[in-house]
Amino acid sequence: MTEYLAVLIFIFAGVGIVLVTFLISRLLRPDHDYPEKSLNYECAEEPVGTSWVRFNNRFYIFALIFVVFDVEAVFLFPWAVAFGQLGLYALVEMVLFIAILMFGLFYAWKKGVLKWA
Amino acid sequence: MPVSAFLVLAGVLFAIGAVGVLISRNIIVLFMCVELMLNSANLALIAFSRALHVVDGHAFVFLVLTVAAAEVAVGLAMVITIFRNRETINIDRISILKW
Amino acid sequence: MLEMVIITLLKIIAVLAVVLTGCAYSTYLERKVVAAMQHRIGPSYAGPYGLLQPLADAVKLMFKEDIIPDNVERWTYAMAPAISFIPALLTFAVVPFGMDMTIFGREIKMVLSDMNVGVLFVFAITSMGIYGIVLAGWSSGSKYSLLGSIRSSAQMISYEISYGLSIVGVLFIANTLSLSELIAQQETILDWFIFSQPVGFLLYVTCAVAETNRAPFDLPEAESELVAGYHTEYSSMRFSMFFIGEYANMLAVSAVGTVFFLGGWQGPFTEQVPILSFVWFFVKVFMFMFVYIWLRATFPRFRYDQLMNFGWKILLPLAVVNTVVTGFFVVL
Amino acid sequence: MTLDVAIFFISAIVAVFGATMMITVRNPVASVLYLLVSFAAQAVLFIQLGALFLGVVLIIVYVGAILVLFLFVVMLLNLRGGEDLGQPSRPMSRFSKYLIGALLLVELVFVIRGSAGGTDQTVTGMMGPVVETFGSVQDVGMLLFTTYLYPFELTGVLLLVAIVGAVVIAKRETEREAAQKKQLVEERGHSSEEKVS
Repeated sequence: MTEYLAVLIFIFAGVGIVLVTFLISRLLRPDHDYPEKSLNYECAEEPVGTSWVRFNNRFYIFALIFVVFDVEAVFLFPWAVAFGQLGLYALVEMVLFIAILMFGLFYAWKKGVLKWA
Repeated sequence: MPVSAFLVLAGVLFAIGAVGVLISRNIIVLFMCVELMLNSANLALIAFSRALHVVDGHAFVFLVLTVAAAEVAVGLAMVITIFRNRETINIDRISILKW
Repeated sequence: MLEMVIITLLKIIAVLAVVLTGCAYSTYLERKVVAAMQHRIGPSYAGPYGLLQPLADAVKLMFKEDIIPDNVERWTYAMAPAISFIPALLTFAVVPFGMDMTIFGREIKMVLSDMNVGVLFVFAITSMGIYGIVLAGWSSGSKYSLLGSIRSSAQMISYEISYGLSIVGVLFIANTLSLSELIAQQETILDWFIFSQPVGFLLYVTCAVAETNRAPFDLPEAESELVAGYHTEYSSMRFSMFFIGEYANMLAVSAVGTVFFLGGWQGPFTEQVPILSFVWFFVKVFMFMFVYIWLRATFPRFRYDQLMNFGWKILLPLAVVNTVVTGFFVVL
Repeated sequence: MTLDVAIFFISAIVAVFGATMMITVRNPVASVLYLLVSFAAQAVLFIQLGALFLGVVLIIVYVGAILVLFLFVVMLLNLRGGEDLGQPSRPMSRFSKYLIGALLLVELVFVIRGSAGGTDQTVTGMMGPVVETFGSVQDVGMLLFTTYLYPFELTGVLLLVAIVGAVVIAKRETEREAAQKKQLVEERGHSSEEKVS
């Protein structure tokens, strides 16, 4: 538990550092704001339109396959650690598990959703 | 700390999730409420594990996490398709099964 | 109890000091090394050999005006730099900087938190690094930022899996998730996991470079098309938070890679002179950083489709195959 | 002991606060972030309950993957909280929804409190000490790959189904988009030719 408590304190220390630097900078920096300054940067032109564009859902497919494989990776960690006690038996069942998921990856591959056109 | 304190907390979180499902019209928030409810069940499982000194509950939690991931993956794919077809994330507008 | 709290606080201060100095001087190192590789001199005015350059940069950024565009989402815009910086810092909570030492009669571990799931912790923290980028891009209200952050986050998630899988091979051999345990198992140079896991090491380095959005995988920052990617709209200290965060990330993956594959603080004569373990550790991390900078000076930027294809169609299958093959070797 | 109580109450309050804010704010990105806060607090509770491994896994899977996916969808659809969510529901209907939630909560507490007539000390008593390795990766791993092997392999199939399902849904979408684009290009090409002639 103490190990985790130390991390918790460390998080607060990190937040503290960030806040302190922001505070110092706030005290030091100048502030001459005028309307043109608070426009979005667009290579010194007047911004055209908004950034409210919608993206291609190819990005989404990648995020989705990522979630599934992230779960797979999380399963692999206890497996790798318990491996010493389980031996070949564990290997076979994990190969099966990986094979099932790799089939999914290759399915996505064959369907062409992994291709970046 | 008594284990029941954790169980009550799990109950509170579950209830918040349930209320969220009922009052939310935004389909994405609705999904997040489902996740919250799933995780409150996880909290209860772990609390019981702790009370009974067995790790079986931990294995269940692992499986629940997987189910949650799969559910979100397919669910959000559907949300995207619905949004592109009907330009809405209001679940009251998505009342017919065919589009 | 009180003693433990004091020791922990001292450790936290030490870690923060080392990491922040490390970040500052990584920027100096990068500029000097790249300059040397391109037959330039690099920073040379501030202090001898320009050694005070990082300090000068920090002071300069402190004095810069903080410009917040009108159409940003205020809260997320303000938080994003901190969110991208703190996870980078957190990794160092579990990295052992040196061997256990006895100071004033107390056995002190040279690690802030020697948790037994340290590897998973590192993985968890790495996966949180994406938030700062996504939020910065989304809240800036600028096209460049949004494009840069979408690209960057897609790239990070594409390489994160391979990043995680590249170390599973090591875990097989070591059968532990504790970082200090991993180091203890790499006592002599031949025990280093780089020799039993060469493919894993290469995968790790590649994914680490991609995860930290560094050249040749620095598409999110592609100056020519995206200005500066997700932090286009940031200035002053907020910008420098992203900047420090990037270098802290590089240092973090270097330190973790050192622990996984290069034996951490292990090296000759550490038994006689325990303080030498720090030196070995920093030398190894420095080598890692040097490779980073070398890569930047050498390779041109990838094209986006190449990057995604490389991540999903080459690295991921390779990482999986490496894991399974290692498994077979360990069993037989 | 007091530290234990303090950690519990702070985490519990943060978890409940995050959850409540998640369902009340309009901006979906803020929703995701509040849920993140809630999950982080719950991870602390997991660790406090001795589930050291699962606390970290919760962060990896939920915060590192699932919430990122949510954030991605919000970004891809570019939802900024200004979407039309229809008329606000009538006060009665809203009240009844809260009432249902409250009743559910009361019932749950009742069940927990009343388990074995309130005499079951494993639940209502103080948590006893556990062995040092409780909840370690080895334990969970062993259990997962021996006793719960069958459910484990089934989750593999479930994940496969998730990939296939999502690919099919998104694939159709991509094809339609490509067709639209092609049509658009053809139309444009047509008009430009006309101009030339």
